[in-house]
Amino acid sequence: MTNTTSATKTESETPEPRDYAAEADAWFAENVPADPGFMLPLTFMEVGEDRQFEFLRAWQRKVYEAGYLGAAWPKDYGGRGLTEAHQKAATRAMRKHRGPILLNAIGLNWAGPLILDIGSEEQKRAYLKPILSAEHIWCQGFSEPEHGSDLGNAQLKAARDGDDYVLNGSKIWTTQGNYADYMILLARTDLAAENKYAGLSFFLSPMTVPGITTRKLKKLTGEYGFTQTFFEDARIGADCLIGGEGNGWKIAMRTLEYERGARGGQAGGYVSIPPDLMEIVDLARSASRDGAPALSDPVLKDRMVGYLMDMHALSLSSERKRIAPLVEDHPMALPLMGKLEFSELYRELSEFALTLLGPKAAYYVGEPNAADDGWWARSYLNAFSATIGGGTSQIQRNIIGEHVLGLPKTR
Amino acid sequence: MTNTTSATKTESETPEPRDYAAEADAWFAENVPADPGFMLPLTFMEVGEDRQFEFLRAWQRKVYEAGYLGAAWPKDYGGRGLTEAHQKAATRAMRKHRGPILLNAIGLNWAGPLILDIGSEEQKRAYLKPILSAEHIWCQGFSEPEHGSDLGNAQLKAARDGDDYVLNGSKIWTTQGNYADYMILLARTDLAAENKYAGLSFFLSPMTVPGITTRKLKKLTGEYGFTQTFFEDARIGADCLIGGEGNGWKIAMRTLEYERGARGGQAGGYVSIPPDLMEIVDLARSASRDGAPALSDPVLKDRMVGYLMDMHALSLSSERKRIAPLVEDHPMALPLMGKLEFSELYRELSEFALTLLGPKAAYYVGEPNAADDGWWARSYLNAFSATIGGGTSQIQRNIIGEHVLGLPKTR
Amino acid sequence: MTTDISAALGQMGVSEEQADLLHVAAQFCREEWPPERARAMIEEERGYDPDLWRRIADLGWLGIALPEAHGGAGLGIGEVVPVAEQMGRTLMATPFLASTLAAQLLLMAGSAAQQARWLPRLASGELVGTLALGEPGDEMRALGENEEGGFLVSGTARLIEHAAAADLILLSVGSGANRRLAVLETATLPAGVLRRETLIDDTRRAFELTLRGFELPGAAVLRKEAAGPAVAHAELAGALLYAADMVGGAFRVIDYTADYLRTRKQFGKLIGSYQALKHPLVDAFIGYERARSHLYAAAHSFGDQERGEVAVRMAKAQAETAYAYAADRAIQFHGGFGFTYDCDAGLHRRRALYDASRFGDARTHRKRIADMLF
Amino acid sequence: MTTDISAALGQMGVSEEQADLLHVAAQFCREEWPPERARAMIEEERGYDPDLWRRIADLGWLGIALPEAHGGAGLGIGEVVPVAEQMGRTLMATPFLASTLAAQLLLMAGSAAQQARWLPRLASGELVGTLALGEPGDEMRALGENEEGGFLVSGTARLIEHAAAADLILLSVGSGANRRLAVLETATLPAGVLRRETLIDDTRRAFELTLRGFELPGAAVLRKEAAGPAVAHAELAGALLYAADMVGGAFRVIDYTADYLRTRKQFGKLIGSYQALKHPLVDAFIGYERARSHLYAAAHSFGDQERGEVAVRMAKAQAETAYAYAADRAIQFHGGFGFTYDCDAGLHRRRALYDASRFGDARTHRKRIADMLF
Repeated sequence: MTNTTSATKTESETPEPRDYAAEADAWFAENVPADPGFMLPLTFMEVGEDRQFEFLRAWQRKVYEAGYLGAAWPKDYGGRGLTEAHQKAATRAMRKHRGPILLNAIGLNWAGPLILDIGSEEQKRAYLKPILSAEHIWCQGFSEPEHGSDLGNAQLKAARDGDDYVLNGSKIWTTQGNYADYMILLARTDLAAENKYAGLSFFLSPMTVPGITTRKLKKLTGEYGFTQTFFEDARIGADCLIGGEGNGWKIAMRTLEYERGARGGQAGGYVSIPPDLMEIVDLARSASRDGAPALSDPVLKDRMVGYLMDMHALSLSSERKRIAPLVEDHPMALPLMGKLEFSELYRELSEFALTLLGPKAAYYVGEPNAADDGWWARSYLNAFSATIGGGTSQIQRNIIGEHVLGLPKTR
Repeated sequence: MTNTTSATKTESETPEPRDYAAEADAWFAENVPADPGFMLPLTFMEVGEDRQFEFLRAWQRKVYEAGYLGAAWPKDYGGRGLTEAHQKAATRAMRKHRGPILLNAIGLNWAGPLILDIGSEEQKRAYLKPILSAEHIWCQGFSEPEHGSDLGNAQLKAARDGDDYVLNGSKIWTTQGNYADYMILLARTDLAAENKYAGLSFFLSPMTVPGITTRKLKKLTGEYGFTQTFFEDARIGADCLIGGEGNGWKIAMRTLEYERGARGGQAGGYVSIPPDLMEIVDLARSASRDGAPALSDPVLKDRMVGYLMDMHALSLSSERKRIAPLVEDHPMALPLMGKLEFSELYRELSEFALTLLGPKAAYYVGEPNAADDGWWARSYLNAFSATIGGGTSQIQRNIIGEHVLGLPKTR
Repeated sequence: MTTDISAALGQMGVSEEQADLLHVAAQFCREEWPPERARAMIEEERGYDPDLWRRIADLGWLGIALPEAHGGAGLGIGEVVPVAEQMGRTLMATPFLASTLAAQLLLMAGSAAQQARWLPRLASGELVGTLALGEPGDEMRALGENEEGGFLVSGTARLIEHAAAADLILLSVGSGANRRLAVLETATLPAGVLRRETLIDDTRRAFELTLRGFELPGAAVLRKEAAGPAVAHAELAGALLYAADMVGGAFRVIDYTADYLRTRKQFGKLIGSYQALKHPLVDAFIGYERARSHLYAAAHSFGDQERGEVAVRMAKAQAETAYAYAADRAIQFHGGFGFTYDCDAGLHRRRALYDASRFGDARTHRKRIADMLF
Repeated sequence: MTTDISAALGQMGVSEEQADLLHVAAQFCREEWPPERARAMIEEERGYDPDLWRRIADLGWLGIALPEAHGGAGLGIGEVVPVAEQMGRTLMATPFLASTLAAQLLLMAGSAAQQARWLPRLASGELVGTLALGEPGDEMRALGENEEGGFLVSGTARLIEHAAAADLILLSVGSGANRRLAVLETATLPAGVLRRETLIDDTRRAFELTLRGFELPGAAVLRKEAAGPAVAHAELAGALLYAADMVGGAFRVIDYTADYLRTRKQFGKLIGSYQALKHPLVDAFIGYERARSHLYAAAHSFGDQERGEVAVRMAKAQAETAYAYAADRAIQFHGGFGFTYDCDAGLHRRRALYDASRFGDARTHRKRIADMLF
């Protein structure tokens, strides 16, 4: 596929979703790349090596140019001007043919929807298309070393100085921080604000100005994927501000809603690949424990039934949440529960997979004797990124308890 | 056995513990009563019917008169003046021959040790022997309806009036309140004290004065065993005070230590019979599920292994806690954990037993078709008395977290 | 998930009729069966209210899953689920489940004449039905079969819900290929053959039936070849409807506990602000939502040859797990009050145990799922 | 508990020697192996410190469970437990467990001459031993046995700890009645037969050994009839010592996490005051204390024919459960820092996985216990 094809497509009239779906199916069947010979990240937070980064960047560009990313975004900004239904069909095809993840997660699911929603015309023209094509990689600057989940306490300073803001401070858990061109940044513009939230503003900050440096963080898994990002008198233009001074908290909360899919505007595709229970079933069939397949042990089989039930419940719930009569008691329950359930189940399931391995659980990624190249141990350790990041599971339970069950706030 | 025998025994010289143990063994082998034809309580909190009360009262008197209760208490106050080792041997024999529980739990384990420890000579002479002989039944008045676990907030008022205190208020969860002759009572003597604890005093209060009434509480199990106790201008003598005005909190904490066995002074015997895993194994052998014994199911068998390990760990820990080199890191850990672990395990184990029953889990106490006369369901429901009473499991975890692991207080 | 397993899993969906029934039943049960009525009914020997029964009948709920030709609505058991769920929420006590399942046996195994005779009167609520399917190894026995297919029955059947109030008992006799189903008219029974059993769930009624050479006429016996499939169908339907009852109960006991946690203070704080109570209640709620998803998937997939069985078994297993945990924690979190008979948490825990025991408990269903899928 | 089962359960007790070793080892490990040393060792290819090894040898710990005649202390494997536990607390990296277990194989199956030749030098730490017992269905094979009992060995053995540093590998060849044990002197091995394996636990070293027709002289082969019992003994001893390592690790990771919870603030409060962290840490601690009780009961009962096996299996199973849970929660409760390689919680979680995999994991041991007792 080439730019020409893409151009042709965007010129054509709006295709029927059904035709578009068939096209997408055919395209992904043909174009999903072969195993590159190195391990591909399962989530956008696991891009730890340059070759992974380059491979995934090329893949995203290819998907975009073929017309299967940003399908519902306006044509003027690089989208195809189609509907959400079209994009969903393309994403389904991508999933069906097991395409790799899309790289530019923060751009596609956080920054892009925000700019579409409240950005200026200049911002839309400057940023949206390069987000889709992976020309500009975006990262996110919310967490700080001393205030992990406590975003309202962000202390990085953005001091107005003429036409610039001068940034000082540090952010942590910057996914792809070492590759990113831009950052959505939560910073403190008013030290004297009446409450901590009112002092925050939101920026679309370049990462390439002097004074911004990154340090790669070695993860639990022994791999990379995040940086700590340092700001020392880094100057960015005042036009990087979005939403007006003092509205940073509100905007940050809004981006969380895009990310959760609770508002529209996401570009499409997926940025992580969930664990597949069938792969664990296969593992249980092949793993030898005490000279017999793990799956011949009724106790392990029963645990598998439990995980199957839980996984399937999640997938049923994600359909049920759109069926109004079945969610009337607590309409927000299923959307608010998703992150907690999914991330915890992912962790448990990966941990369970390790218990199938017997002696081979001693091995790790890179070891030829390891089952599935150490995949399961890595998957288990990586699972903590989701039970900790984006509000820990403990905080998720507070949110559900307070916002769904109406329990008093934990102080 | 008669009073004569008892008299003879107490006159005799101090027997060797080994001889005493052999004697006790022989006595219990002979004297443990036959099944009375009605269900006997497994704990002192389950005495719900008069016939149970009378039966257990007679049993305690008999054990006392034979010389196997209060063996380590001084002769002057009705004990035998022997050592803790003697009493332990007697208790072991009682357990070995599966004697029923001793009834007068609050007297034997709370009030008695307290009076021995800090009571006046008059109090010792008046109260100790009748506690052992079950002539005086004691109950405990700590909890109040509005402050379940929050003893420091006790509001029952004891107002000094000449030589009397006048009591007004209410206590709840009074075990055997409808049978008791005396109560250890935590009451507020000073409404203006600088902190809530300093306003509390401790009384050895008669239950038989005008103005004290009880109402039986129907338990979760459908049975009885506790009362709510009401005080309306009930007058008790000022000599009922123990430990001095304003020292009630300190003394209450002290009684908890006797009760937990963390200080000596308990009269001996046991006031509850723990669940026996072997009975569950027997149940699993006999219970039919889908036409086969429950124990033939490897999943249920594995769960049984888990419970066996946990039960056995508890029994090992209760020995380990006395072996200094093995508890040096956290000497208070095992003593503080016992209540939580035991009560939770009891609940889980009883609940597990119910899952063995299949269709018969539909039945309850009194139903001829029920397995073991509905014992397991009753046992499970009764288990909550221990996970809730005496500080809920949630509070126990606070205590362990704060006092053993040194974590900051939950506010 | 690859196709081999996913083709056996329930799918989500809801019919218009289900949605309507859900709304109507929610309001009806809430209004007709406030907590104090559930409590009051415990003390009544009969264990249900005939006036309420008549009103349920008038709503057409007894015929939901019966053909229109017999006075029913022509829908499926999946459409009974919302009603059963809402009844579960209020701990409503009626022979609704028993009578619905008895009618299903007649529908599956009755001759045309038997169906015509009984189904309209079961659909209208004029008659109350119940069923006695027996346990493996402990079946009713048949003796002296005559030419019309009648026989003498001996043995004991247990846990027959509302048998004393029922007009018909759909009785299973024998086992395996020799199993037969018969319509036992309770009016024809000798005195003293029914004994009320003591149940863990005080809000329900069940009876033991002992027969010694009781004569069943041939006209009472259903089509022999249909007995096995009919029982399998009724057992699956029973598992589904008791799952619905449990899902309803789980909702209610969580709600009841959340209420308490919002208002009760201890150590000067609302106890719901303590994470030690809040987080487990959230976990209970998550278990409930999972159970409800399984329930409605099973209701939607019940008639699907490929998916129905696994879907129902998952629903029953998850409902038991969720309800048991929610009610167990509810007792604990009510503290001292939770340990009294006055606290509804106990009623729910006891109902959860009862419902779990009917039509296969979680372990049974999980075992079957493992055998079917892995 | 009735006698049938309780006679098979471990009993609590501690010898004077155990108590002494516990004190000495606690101090030694704490002083010699602070966290930064554990970290630094990860980067070193060899994976242990020969100077420290010498000091351990000087303390006599390599001979604890060897007879005095061979320079040992004449105690049992139960006396090695306190040392292994304290090493586990500090994540100390040495061939101590491997060498101890190798010596046990020699002790159980070596001829008098073989014992006399090797045991004193293993006891003194002059030689480092390790062992390769193989997995069912994947054993080393023997070919061309000669009159002296020597043979050619082919095949691959895996997870041989510290093989590159070891002087002796106690190698299992064949299976069942044909199993033999041999003392393989690493100095005699051709180049390139060892490959370092990548382990989940970075603090450990293990190797794969591939032999193609390597000639083992008869003098290297241990008493054939003793091979089976010796392996069974070493596997039980291995389970016990890895359980000790895990119990030590569990203690440390809980302590490390409690420290963090006492000092880290979030939302303006010390995070340890939140019950959502406090209570699970207490549960982890309870799991640890249970594991420690099982551990010392197993150490006490190891030599007891009736009780040893069940006691050890319980200790290993409970240690795995406790350590895994404690380390998993430790990662979670350290929040973002927990997800970095710099946080020790991760080292512990990875060690827990490694230790679990050695000498039977919890599921394996629980299955055996079920088979033995029920």
